[in-house]
Amino acid sequence: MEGLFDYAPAIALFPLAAFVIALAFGPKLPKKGAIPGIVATGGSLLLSLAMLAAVAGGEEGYYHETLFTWAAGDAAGEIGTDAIEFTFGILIDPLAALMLVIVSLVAFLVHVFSLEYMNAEGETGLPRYYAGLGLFTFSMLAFVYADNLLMAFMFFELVGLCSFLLIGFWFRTRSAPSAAKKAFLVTRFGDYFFLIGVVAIAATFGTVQFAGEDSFVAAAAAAIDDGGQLFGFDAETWVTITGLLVLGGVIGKSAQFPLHTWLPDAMEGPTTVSALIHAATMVAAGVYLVARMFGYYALSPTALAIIAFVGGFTALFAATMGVVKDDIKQVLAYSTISQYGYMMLGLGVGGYVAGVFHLMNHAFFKALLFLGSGAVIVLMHHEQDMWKMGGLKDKAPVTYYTFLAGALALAGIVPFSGFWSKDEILYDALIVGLEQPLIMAAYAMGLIAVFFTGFYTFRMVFLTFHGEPRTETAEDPHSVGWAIKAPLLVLGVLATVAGLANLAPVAKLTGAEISFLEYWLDGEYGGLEALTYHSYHETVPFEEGAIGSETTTMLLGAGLSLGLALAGAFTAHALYNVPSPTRHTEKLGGAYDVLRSNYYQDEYQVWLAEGLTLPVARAADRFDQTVIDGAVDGVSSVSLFGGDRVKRIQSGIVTNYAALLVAGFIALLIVLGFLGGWFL
Amino acid sequence: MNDWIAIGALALVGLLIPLGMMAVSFLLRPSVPETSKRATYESGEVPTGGTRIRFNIQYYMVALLFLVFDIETVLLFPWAVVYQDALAAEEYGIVHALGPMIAFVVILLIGFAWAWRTGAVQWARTPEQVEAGADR
Amino acid sequence: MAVLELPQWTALAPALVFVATALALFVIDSINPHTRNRSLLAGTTAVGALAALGVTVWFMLAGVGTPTAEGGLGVVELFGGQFVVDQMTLFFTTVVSIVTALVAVASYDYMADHTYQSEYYSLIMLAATGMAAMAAANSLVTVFIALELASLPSYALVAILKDNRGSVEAGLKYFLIGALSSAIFLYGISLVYGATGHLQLEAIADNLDGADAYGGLLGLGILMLIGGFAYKTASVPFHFWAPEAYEGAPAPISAFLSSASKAAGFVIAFRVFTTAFPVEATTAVIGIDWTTAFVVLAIVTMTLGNFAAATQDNVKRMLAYSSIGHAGYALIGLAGLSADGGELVMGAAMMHLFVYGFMNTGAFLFVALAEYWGVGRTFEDYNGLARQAPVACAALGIFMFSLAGIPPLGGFWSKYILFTETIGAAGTNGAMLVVAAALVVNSALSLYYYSRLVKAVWIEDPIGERDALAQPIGLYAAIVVAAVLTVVALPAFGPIADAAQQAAAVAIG
Amino acid sequence: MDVPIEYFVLLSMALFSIGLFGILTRRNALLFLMSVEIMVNAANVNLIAFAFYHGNLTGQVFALFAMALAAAEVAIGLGIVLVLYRNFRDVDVTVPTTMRW
Repeated sequence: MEGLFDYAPAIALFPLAAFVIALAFGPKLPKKGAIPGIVATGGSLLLSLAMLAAVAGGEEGYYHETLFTWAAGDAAGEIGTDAIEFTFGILIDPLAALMLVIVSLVAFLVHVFSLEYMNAEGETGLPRYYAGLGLFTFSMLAFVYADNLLMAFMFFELVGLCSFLLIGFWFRTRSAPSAAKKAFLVTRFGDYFFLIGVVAIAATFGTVQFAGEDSFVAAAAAAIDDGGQLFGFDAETWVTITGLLVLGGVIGKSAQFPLHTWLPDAMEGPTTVSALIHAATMVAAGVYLVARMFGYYALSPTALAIIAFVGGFTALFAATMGVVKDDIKQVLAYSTISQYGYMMLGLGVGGYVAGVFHLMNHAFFKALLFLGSGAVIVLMHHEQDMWKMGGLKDKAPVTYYTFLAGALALAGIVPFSGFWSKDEILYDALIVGLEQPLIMAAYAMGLIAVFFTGFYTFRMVFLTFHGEPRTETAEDPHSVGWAIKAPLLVLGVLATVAGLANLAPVAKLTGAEISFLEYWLDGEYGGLEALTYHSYHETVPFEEGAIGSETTTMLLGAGLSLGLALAGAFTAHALYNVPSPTRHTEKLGGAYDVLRSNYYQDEYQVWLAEGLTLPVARAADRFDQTVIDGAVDGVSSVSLFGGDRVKRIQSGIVTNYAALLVAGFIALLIVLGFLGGWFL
Repeated sequence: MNDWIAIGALALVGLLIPLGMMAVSFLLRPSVPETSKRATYESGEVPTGGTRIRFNIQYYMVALLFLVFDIETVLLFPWAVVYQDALAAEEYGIVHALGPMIAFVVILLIGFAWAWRTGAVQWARTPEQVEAGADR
Repeated sequence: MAVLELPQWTALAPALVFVATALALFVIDSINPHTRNRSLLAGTTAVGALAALGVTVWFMLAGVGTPTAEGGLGVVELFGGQFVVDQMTLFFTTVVSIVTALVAVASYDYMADHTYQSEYYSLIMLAATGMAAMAAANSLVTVFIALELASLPSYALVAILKDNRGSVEAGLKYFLIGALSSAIFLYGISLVYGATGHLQLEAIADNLDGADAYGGLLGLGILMLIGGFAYKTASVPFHFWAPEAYEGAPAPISAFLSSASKAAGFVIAFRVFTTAFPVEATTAVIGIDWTTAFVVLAIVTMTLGNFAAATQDNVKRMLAYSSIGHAGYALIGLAGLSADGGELVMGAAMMHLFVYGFMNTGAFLFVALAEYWGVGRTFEDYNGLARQAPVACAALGIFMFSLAGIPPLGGFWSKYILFTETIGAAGTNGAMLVVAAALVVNSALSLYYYSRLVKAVWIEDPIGERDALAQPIGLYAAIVVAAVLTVVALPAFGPIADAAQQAAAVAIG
Repeated sequence: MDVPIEYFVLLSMALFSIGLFGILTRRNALLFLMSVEIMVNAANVNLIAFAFYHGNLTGQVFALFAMALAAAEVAIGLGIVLVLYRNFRDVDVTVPTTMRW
């Protein structure tokens, strides 16, 4: 099994090859590059599964190999090793193997789905689309198994680029390019902090490795134990600062408050792209990064609390906005933001397993929902407004039932996958929150968000599939083929049953050892000791409490969240599961406008950009144009003028030269003689 | 008394005698200004041309050669002074004492031979030589 | 190696080879007066220069000058310490002989129509002898004689185009300023002799403390010596001859003077000031650190040279001023000396002179080529030459960018090392920071006028129609070799740097 | 005879200054050359006086060399003055100003 790991680079290289093929030969290929993409992602999926097996069944249970050193120097860090190396390497541990499978699976399914969704209607630029998908898949997979922070950063940027390219796929429309730019700029804003964080970590610890003896995580732990100072701060404070800098990239990429505004706009891209990039994988990159270097965050309670609070707040905040959206994809976009908030909350309270569990489940059910919405859009001849749909249930049963499975998972209704993971997150938040007021607040927000989640999810389901058809297209929808149905079915099954991976409450109640994911991440089947759940769990500095007994707490939390989800669902049922639903917006009063305008997030960010940044930029530009350029131009003209004067000394008359020579000599003599005291 | 007084007196006398002679001559001689008296003396011939004439370039060449060998002699003197002592001394053999000077003279001779061959000491040129070296 | 068995005086073999070649040329001319056999004359010269180079390299490899402790043959002292052959000697003899060879090859074409062929080449050889002797001189007597031996043929060489008013004017100015400077230099020597009673450099250093009563006298003498060196290296305020001499002289001679002669001037300056006037002891006597003078001179020289070069229209004159600027850079090597070392700075300056020897020679040889073509003298006249002579113009690009210090060419590395070492020396002498700043500013300025020439040659359109350009084989060969050496200086930079640093360290002792 | 060394230095400095003055004021190339020779001789005076003062011969020998070199210098100088006259019809050193700035 161990030998399999030698093929690990191929996981990422297959899609890269697909990218090259699609780019070079795409227009000549029968499906414009879809086939190489499907083959490549299929190959990646198989290899990823093999990696999963290899991790589980191998001797060591992980794979960590430096493939290429592209820069090495003597620049010593503040502490740590006395030489720094920048390398490309592969780290496949249980977490990475799991993520590889998720990414390659979703990518594969999305490629298949694209075969019908994109290829159907004489779309132009398909090679560009498949090339983008290939490059994205390559970057994402490489990001997932990156073994150091710098390599992770590079591929983090590359996925951002692919996101930009694919959002702007329909670049002839007005909105797509602007959305692409927005996505790029907003995430770049976060990445800026990430980059500083990378540099800070490299400069501090002299290494950017995630794992092993000389990882920055280990170095940071050692530094905190030593109790020394780093750059004039306590070691822990410094770890917090650098961790939060890296978190900037996470917040941008995973669309957390306040950098979430790009994600709804990113829905301008093809729905397949939304499914792959803006729901299942790329957005997960941020959360994955936190999980990847969880050992580092675990060292800093402050950073964890901030992560948890941001997560909880984002979960509620985005969920409320999802309530009033009319566009099916917009609803899903806000739900995505909200769900990633949950994951952040889970990780922030130390619920490493819960966070990763939800990451996995969410990848399945959100990809499902997006692909489902894509199917709906196909059915509706590219109409996305839910008020123009209705009654699709009978005309497209496969789409309906798979979509319903995804919706139930999203809303967190037992026994669908989302319930198990969300419940675990909330449980972890609750037990920590009992000791920490701030976390309690985060928990409360997460809990309230459950209600909204249930509500908007079923509002969406009912508006789309139930009731009477509200338009002619809804009465006579387009048909969908197997290439759309097959991925939906696969994901539908997964969304339904993925919860089985970690039935923690059941395990606790029955004592059966069925929390497989926890064992998996805990290194039961192999892995690096330092990167295991229990190792993290020891590091996380939070106290845990309970209401009564542990089981009581668990049942209480589960019941509460399930109840709220059902409440939300039934509210939606009451309001919208009628033959011809109305908007009910007047009931919200003034809040409607606020929600409809996304809490004026865009407005205040635009104001920040235009009212604050722009004048500053103008002032800087003015400064650059006048002072800097003026100084530069001044220097050059003064130089030339001075040169013109200086050369006039050379009068051409040799006696003048002699006189000047003697004068210069005497001047030197006087200066030196005066300084040297020769005349005294 | 000082030795310097004698010197001073000598200088004084040396100055006074010519001045005195000039003064006496000035007082005694008749003054008859005439243009021919100002003419250049050319053995009674009527002078032609200006007083400034161009010397043959060969004067310059010969002067330079003279200068070179004149200076050579200057450098020979100190060598000659120590030559006997150097021979007498144990640590310097004849090669050591004579060799450098021979090298010096040989270099000079090469230079001299070259100057000779290229016509530096040729006082006048026959028409054939002028023809051959027209471009010089 | 066999060096051990040779008599001591053979250590001067490079200089002796030069002088023998000069005499051989005289003999050739004596046998066949006014010979115009250019191949024979230029060939003999080049072979002589290469033989000197070969001997020098052989000495280097054999370990002459390398301290015996490191397995070398040690420094060879000759004639009671009047001459010394150490690594610095060999290092600079290498520069001189390579430049001489290049100039000889280039002159084959450049001087093709000239009347005085053998005189020209033998004067070059005599000047080269002087420069090689300068590299070995270890007493103010030999320093002065060698300096004059290098200068006197140079005067004649500059003025050798007897019917060219520019050449004659250049020769006159060079000679007059040279005569004045050498008189000042000689007077400085006499004062130093008066103060210490010795002319041999180590002896001067040993007797410095006896000169306490003559502090002012010694100081004036040292200052006058600085004047003499400043003249030879074309540094302010003794630089006035340089623009005219380089502009008016035949271009290969300009190359020879601005590269080899300058390098030789620096080697004696380095040797005299490191051997005879150790900073600490001298400061105790004359009351002031003489590096102060070099700090001032370095800054003023590089600034003046670069500023004046920036506004030139005439390419050759621009190169002349840039040569002054580079003298300023090399002066840093002396400015950076201090009581506890400074060999790193001096080594860096030596490296710069080494690389400068090739790139500057090449640049002047390109001007020689342009003069050979008769395209004119100004930047505009050079417009668009690259279309007709891409190879030579590519070489020109290399020279210019290397002179400006653009990576990855040799000029960049030498300047970069010079800069870092200057910064390093700032620890003991704060004024070095100012020097480093001046170095950076001037390098930036120099890029302007160097790139201007490249732009003219490669980008601009020719002003008028130009006839097809000949491809003189000698000039081309010399330019290409110089370009190759400039580029090869890049991979070879490690050894060059080592050699320079070692030589400087040994010289400072 | 016991003339203090300072007198010789003063003499040589006077000579040197006279030579320098000549260089700065004279425009005739030959006078320029002569002035340089005066400066060289000032140095020679120094050398010989100091050789006597220090009691070693180095200075005297060096003075001989200096004279030889000065002569050589003059030889070259005269040659240059000659071609100067041929080209510019004058031996005024301030006349050739074709190259400047």
